[in-house]
Amino acid sequence: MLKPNDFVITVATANGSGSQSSNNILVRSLFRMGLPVGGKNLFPSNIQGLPTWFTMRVNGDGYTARKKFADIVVAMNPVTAVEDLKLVRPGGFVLLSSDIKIPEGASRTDVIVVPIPFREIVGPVSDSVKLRKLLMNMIYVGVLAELLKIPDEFMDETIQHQFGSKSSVIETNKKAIAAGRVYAQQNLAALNFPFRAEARLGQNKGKVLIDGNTASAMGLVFGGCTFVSWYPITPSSSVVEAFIEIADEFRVKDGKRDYAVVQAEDELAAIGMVVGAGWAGARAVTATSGPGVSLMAEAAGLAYYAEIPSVIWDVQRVGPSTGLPTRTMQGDLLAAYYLSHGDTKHVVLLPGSAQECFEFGQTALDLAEELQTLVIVLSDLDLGMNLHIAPKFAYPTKPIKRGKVLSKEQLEERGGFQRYKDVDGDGIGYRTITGMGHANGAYFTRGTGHDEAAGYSEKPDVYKNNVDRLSRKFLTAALKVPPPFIDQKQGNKVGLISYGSSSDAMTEARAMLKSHGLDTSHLVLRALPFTAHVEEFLKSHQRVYVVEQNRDGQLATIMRSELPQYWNKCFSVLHYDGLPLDAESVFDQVSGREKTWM
Amino acid sequence: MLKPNDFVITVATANGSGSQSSNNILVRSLFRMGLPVGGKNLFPSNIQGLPTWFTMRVNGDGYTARKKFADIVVAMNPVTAVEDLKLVRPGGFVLLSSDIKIPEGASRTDVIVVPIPFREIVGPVSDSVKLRKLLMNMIYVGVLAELLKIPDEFMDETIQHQFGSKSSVIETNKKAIAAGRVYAQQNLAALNFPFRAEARLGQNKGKVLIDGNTASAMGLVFGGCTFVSWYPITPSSSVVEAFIEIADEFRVKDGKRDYAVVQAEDELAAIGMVVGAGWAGARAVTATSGPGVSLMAEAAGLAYYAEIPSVIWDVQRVGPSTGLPTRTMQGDLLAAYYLSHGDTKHVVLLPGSAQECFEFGQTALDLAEELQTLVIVLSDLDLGMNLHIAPKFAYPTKPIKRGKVLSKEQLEERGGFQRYKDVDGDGIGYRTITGMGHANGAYFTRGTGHDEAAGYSEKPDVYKNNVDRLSRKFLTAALKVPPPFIDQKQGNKVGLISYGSSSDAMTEARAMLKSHGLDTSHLVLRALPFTAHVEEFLKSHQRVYVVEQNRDGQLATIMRSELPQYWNKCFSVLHYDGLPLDAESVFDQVSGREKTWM
Amino acid sequence: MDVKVNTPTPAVENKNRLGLAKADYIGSKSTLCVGCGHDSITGHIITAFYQSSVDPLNVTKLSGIGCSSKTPAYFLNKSHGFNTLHGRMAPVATGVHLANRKQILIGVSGDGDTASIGLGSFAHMLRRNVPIIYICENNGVYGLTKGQFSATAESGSKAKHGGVNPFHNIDLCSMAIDMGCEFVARSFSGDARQLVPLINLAIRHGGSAFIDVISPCITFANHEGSSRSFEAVKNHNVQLQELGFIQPQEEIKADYAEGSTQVVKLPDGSHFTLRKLLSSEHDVTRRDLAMIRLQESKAKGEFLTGLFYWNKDSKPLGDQMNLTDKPLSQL
Amino acid sequence: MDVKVNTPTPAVENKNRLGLAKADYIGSKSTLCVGCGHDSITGHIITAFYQSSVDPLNVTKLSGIGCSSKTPAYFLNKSHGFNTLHGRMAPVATGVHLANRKQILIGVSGDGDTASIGLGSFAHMLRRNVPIIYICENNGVYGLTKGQFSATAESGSKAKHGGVNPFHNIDLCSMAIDMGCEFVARSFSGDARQLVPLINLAIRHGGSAFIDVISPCITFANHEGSSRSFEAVKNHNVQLQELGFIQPQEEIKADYAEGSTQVVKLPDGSHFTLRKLLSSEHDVTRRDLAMIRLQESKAKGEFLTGLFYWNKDSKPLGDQMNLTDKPLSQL
Ligand SMILES: Cc1ncc(C[n+]2csc(CCOP(=O)(O)OP(=O)(O)O)c2C)c(N)n1
Ligand SMILES: Cc1ncc(C[n+]2csc(CCOP(=O)(O)OP(=O)(O)O)c2C)c(N)n1
Ligand code: SF4
Ligand code: SF4
Ligand SMILES: [Mg+2]
Ligand SMILES: [Mg+2]
Repeated sequence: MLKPNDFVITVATANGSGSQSSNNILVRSLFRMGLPVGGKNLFPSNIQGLPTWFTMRVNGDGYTARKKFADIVVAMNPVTAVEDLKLVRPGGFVLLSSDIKIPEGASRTDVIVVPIPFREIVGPVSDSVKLRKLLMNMIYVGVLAELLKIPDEFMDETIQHQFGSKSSVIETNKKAIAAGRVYAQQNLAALNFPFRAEARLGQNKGKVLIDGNTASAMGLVFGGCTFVSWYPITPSSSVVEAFIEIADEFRVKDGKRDYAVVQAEDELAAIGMVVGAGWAGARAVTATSGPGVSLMAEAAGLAYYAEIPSVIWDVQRVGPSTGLPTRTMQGDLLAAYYLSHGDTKHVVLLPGSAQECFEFGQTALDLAEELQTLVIVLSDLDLGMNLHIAPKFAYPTKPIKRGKVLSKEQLEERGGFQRYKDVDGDGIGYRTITGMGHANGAYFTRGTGHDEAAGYSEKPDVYKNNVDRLSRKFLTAALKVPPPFIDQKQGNKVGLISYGSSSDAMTEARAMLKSHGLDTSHLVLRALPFTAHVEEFLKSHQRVYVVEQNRDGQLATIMRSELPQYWNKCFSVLHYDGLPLDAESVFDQVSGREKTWM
Repeated sequence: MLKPNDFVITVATANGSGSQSSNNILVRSLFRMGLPVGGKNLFPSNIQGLPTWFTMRVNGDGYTARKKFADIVVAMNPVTAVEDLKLVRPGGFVLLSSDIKIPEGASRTDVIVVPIPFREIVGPVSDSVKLRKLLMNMIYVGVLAELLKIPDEFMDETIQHQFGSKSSVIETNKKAIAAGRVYAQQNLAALNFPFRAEARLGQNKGKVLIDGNTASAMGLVFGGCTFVSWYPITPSSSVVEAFIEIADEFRVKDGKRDYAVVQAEDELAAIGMVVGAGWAGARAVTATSGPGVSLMAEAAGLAYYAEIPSVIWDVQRVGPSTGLPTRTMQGDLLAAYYLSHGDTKHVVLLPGSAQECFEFGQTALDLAEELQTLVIVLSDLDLGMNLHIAPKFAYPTKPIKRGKVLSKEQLEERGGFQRYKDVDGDGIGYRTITGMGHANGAYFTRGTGHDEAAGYSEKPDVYKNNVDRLSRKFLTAALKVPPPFIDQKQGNKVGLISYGSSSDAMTEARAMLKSHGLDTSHLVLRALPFTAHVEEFLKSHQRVYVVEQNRDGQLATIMRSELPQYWNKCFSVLHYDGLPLDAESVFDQVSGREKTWM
Repeated sequence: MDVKVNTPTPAVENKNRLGLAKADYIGSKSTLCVGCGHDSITGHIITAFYQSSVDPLNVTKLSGIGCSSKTPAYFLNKSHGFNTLHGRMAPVATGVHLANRKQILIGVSGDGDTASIGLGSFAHMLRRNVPIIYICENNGVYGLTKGQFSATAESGSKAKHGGVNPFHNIDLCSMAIDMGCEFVARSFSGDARQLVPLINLAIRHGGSAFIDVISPCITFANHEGSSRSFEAVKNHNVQLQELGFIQPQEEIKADYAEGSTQVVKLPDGSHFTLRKLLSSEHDVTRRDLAMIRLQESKAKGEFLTGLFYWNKDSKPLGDQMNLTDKPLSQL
Repeated sequence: MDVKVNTPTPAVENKNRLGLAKADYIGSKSTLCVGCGHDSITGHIITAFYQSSVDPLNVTKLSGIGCSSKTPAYFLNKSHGFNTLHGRMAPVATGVHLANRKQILIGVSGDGDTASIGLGSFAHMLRRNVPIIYICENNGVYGLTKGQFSATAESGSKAKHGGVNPFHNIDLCSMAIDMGCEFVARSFSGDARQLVPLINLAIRHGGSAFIDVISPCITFANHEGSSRSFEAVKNHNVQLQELGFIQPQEEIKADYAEGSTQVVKLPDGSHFTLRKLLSSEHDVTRRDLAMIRLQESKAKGEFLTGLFYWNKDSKPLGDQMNLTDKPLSQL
């Protein structure tokens, strides 16, 4: 028997076959037991029929990143069964649907293959053929519950929560799970199944198991977002779908909404609407993914140059082009930072956890308004669509920051204003909003050359002064963006830098490195432009590994260009096959290179 | 009397007032005299009425870049006259339309202001009010011809060439010029005008005075371009307009065209058409400027990832956003190099002269087909729309390179093919073209994940292998792109790097530096990715100035990220006010900084 | 929608009911070519807003990119304005409206801006019924880029420097009707008598009010052979109705007894009048008839002008969405 | 245009005139949901190309992005294919055509792909008359992104998980007619008898041949309240004509003597037949009538299907441009 609460289960099924709710019940039951658990869905760009995998990882030490191999594979999909067999680590278990015949020679002797007659077990559970097909997935839940010793109470609570008032559905599902349990009791006792879930009551109190997109939506709803436009695209759609659901619950008074959501006709329109709404004073965001970011390039330049508060929430997927729409990558960093022609540079936020997805809802809108510019948030599919544990979100207490907006009274007091004048020396002018009601409040906004009073100008010095001010504003941005998280120890020679969804794997990789004798510092970057901390960190380490989920080392590229003096300390650790980052990949690359110094 | 052939004339008029053809006659007459001359049009983003300036520079040593100040200003525009006065250097001349009253105190004592009654002089030339308005501009041509001592023969030839068979037009214009001459003879002799044009017969033989856009169009026409799509945008429209004109002359047989030009509905469509045509085997290009490049970002990623030969000809203007549509800038380098989301990087060509605009027509198409990818050519408004001297273009003798395209027979011989297999180790696969007629020739192209046989795939290793091959292909590109021009002397400590339209000013700036004791080497970059020469150059100098016409030092940014080890040798010299680069700006910045070492 | 057409105040000479002079509705000096049709339209906009006593502080001006799109700088300089991107006025307007649906939006675009790069977004804005007075200053060419054909140029029209347009032209009015727009009209830049009443009416329309205004480009499309020269337009302009607008409290002077004139009373007490000019029966409240009228006139090679379709009770996007009364921008 | 419909060869059983079997026209296995309308259309495309004996080597397949746009991988796997970008099939097709105008282009798109992100380019492709068999597999939703409304969804239609579409729906057929398209038809994925003849005819059309095919999404739009469920479509499908296609050298079996059937002979010796089904008179050669038919049926809430408008002598873009006979790609 291994130590409890340390196992990875991968369930291989076909897309649209109904395994989603089974997997959900399983992973949420584990969560209810107080266990650190994560759930990752590896699905195809398809609606029905193609292979899909769901992986749950329970880890007593709290590591929930992807692992390269599973301890237990549930193989329900005949099409991929041979490949799925390879997913299990030596010594692991395969619960193989006995409908599946593994061809001679394709089986493995180093794992325990347990054929299970799911179809037969489900037989008595329901009369409906259609239902039985779905319930087959509950059978493996029952079998696993029994093998892992998950008490019924947690399963029941979860089912109750999942299906709510639909009591007949609850009963049928319970019945199927029970049938799985009974089968396991009667037939699998001899397995001496080594994995076990052991409840840690109360450990997940005050926490939620949530996907980053839902967290983002909550962050936007409670962060004062009043306008959302979008064009559906995986993996960002659920940000807006969740926004609608949550806002409909919390932000409708007397049947009236205090927010607007528009499904645009494309991404060019989606960003156009955000620019319009942001200009006219709404707190506006659009959610998209890589192809949408590319289509938003022209308007991004307008938002930069005409200084319009606006937010793009990019849930990254694998590019280039349409790429792998249902796989994860951190591939849009360069595109986002330099988005658009001409001299442009944008503020980029890099949430690294579900908690930060929530927080950055308000942060992004605040920064967009304070800096009067476009802010691009880079989440990704792994962070956005997979399940992560996060503290329950508190209603934000930070006051909403709307930046330098002049009211009628303030304008009166000042006796006028010049939209693009750098009154405060921070590169940020004062703006007014349509309908503010002062006869001198109007100004004319344009993406062409303009002077301090917002008048049209092609004059060389007027142009130059204006874009120099924008450079100053970018320096201001570096003082306002969220600083990195730094975990640093005096004497550590090696530092790691990562961002976004890499955090889970990083924590684990650092523990692995430490257990191999390499104590590392860690900087989790949370925004561009760089705050001063980044240089400090580079200064204080001899070697710094920049971990990214892309091919071209995009952050390292930006670091070299902005902090070139540290170039020879920096090494890229890259992972870019569309799967979430795993600790081993980081460990292997870092320790591999460290050997050359050891 | 100063030395002959060294003067700058700036003519200030209103847009659409007809000065264009006058200026043209003047500058082309000077060219016919065998003089090194350049002509630059500084015009507003407007069709009629706003101020516009045309500057001609004659320089015996061949320097034709912009100068900060003029020797002679012709002030025809009352609206800007006070400002125009400031354009002349101390000791210079202002030919001021006597219709214009300079307010008390706005005049200058350090220049010679010569009021000229253009309206009265033109009176006898024509009866038509409308015509007289236009011919006013010919009067100043006559006055200048007389003052500069431009013989009539050159003027007459130029007029003849300009107006061709329209003999009455020729006569009227000659009459106006003569009237100007007579006025000058009778009234301006006392001026002791110090500037003089002295013919250098035959020195411009075999040369043309041409704008880069026309040169580009010729390069494309003779470089085997078969498909052009475009959406009108300043300053790129004339590339296509010239293409149509030239191709209609040279590439129509029996009333049939061997090329197609489509005015698209927008830039998204323009690049879409190029991608379609390039995929189906045409040699295809689209011309645009910054806003268009931004709109093409998504398709650029497709061309990169699905490996489709295609060319974007970007004539850069001032950004960000709509910016200053009629001013020049090198602001799209970063946008072009990293265009699109995901891991993308594009081949970028940087023509530095009209001659190169011509050559790169074929080069760009060849590289696009050889490398099976998008090639972005970055010209700019100064290079593209202003007049430069270039050797007469010879019909290209380099064979057209179509890259690895399999014919029916070749396919038969090979017994099949795999579109994305790296058979030759250079990262470039073999392709077939629609209609090639072999039953095994078809394949399916997509911007989503694909394996070597072009089949759909989401497999992690398939994706990784594929994009790794694209990285290899980019290394191949570095071997194939035009290498830089290098003018280097052993022992020079200081190197200058520039690209594109900066060349003219660079040559002059180097001479200025040399005359101040600083002998510099010069690397003219002609493409991205960097060839090995760039590193060599950096290695062999102690300090390298990277001269660019943008705010953010975009080439320096890329250099730091790709050749970071030389970061502390590199210094940016920047010019970004929308005017063409002048030598003095380079000289000032370089010598200013060199002092810290001297 | 809560359209801010202000309640009347006693009339003062050369002042409107708000007490504002016409000069309070002007903008900066035009930089367009002398004689450009667009400048005339600017004048008509100023007149209509003055006549309707709209408070400029309640107006937001929008445009795309082009000569036409420059014009919002030339009227209502007390109103906020946004000269957006080429072809993107429609989505920007959508956001602007939803951020503050108390503002009256007036947008000026060109035929290149609307019918080429902006076609898709234009259509979708109409589907959503974003309340905006959308004026397309339609000259059949791209003025600002020097005279290339636009997609509304008649097939067979000649370009200034040779070249004949081979392509089917887009009729923005029939497209607008097809896309569900509930206020569709066409006029001519030179026709104040028709266009000013139309703008007055559009100011009071609940949803998208689309006015396609033929506006000759004097520089690039006023030559012989151009289907959009002043000459050509005058020769082919056929008016569907004679239109009139009577402001609240203004006296109804004409004698409409004969019955050929329809007088429509509007909620704010103003009146809109239509007198039939064409023999064919038309009913502006019927979308199908509007479409048929346009098909007929197209076949005849006419520029049919007038009000084609109008739904008095158009429901703007913000209402459809049940937004709070307070503008989102002020929350 | 030099449409490559091959000359007949003696008929062999289960082979067409090229001697190819139907299996020579298939593609890889579909990955769409079982029962998806799109898969039926794939079948009809295969049938028509087989029947018309088109050499797959002369065909180029195109699509945008969506479930529908995946289908070109499922037919004619001997033809080159290009699954382009979302909404950009039209411009890509324009380039593909001009590079080699000897190829027959077939493009499959969805209603999201065509009527939202691709609307502008779709319209402009039609204006240019790019020769392509353009099939829009129209299910009223974005299938691949899980069921959001598309712009063709009827206003009032219910989404699978609640939500009612408030917006005016785009009728791609009336838009196509308005944009100058010279082959405009609508059909239903389940109706082989109507759709196969239409595709056969489209193969022989000179310019853009647009077929809007109602194709229910079994997963996201087949519930009650959805205006595009199989049920709803069957209930509202009204056929304008009964259509038929007779291949060259095929015997004309039916007795068309009665006169209610129109038989149109095509240049390659094939025949297209139309038998009037509706009481209203219709003439497929008249664009205005086509528009009127659509307006009428829209008002009645019907899905009118059939061939609405057809110009036999449509001139494709490449011909309009006077291109050399040799494909540009081979120069
Ligand atoms: C994305 C983009 N593409 C191209 C242009 C260049 N451009 C400026 S105005 C214009 C067309 C204007 O035509 P129209 O809308 O008809 O206005 P007009 O000048 O005729 O009034 C174009 C193509 C641009 N500004 N932005
Ligand atoms: C630029 C871009 N935006 C969004 C998407 C996401 N996307 C993929 S398919 C699709 C809509 C498909 O709808 P439709 O064309 O109707 O095809 P269906 O799946 O219904 O057949 C969308 C929005 C994308 N691939 N590219
Ligand atoms: S170019 Fe044409 S559209 Fe533009 S301002 Fe001049 S006349 Fe008007
Ligand atoms: S989701 Fe709908 S459109 Fe897509 S494959 Fe399934 S049934 Fe067809
Ligand atoms: Mg126009
Ligand atoms: Mg669809």
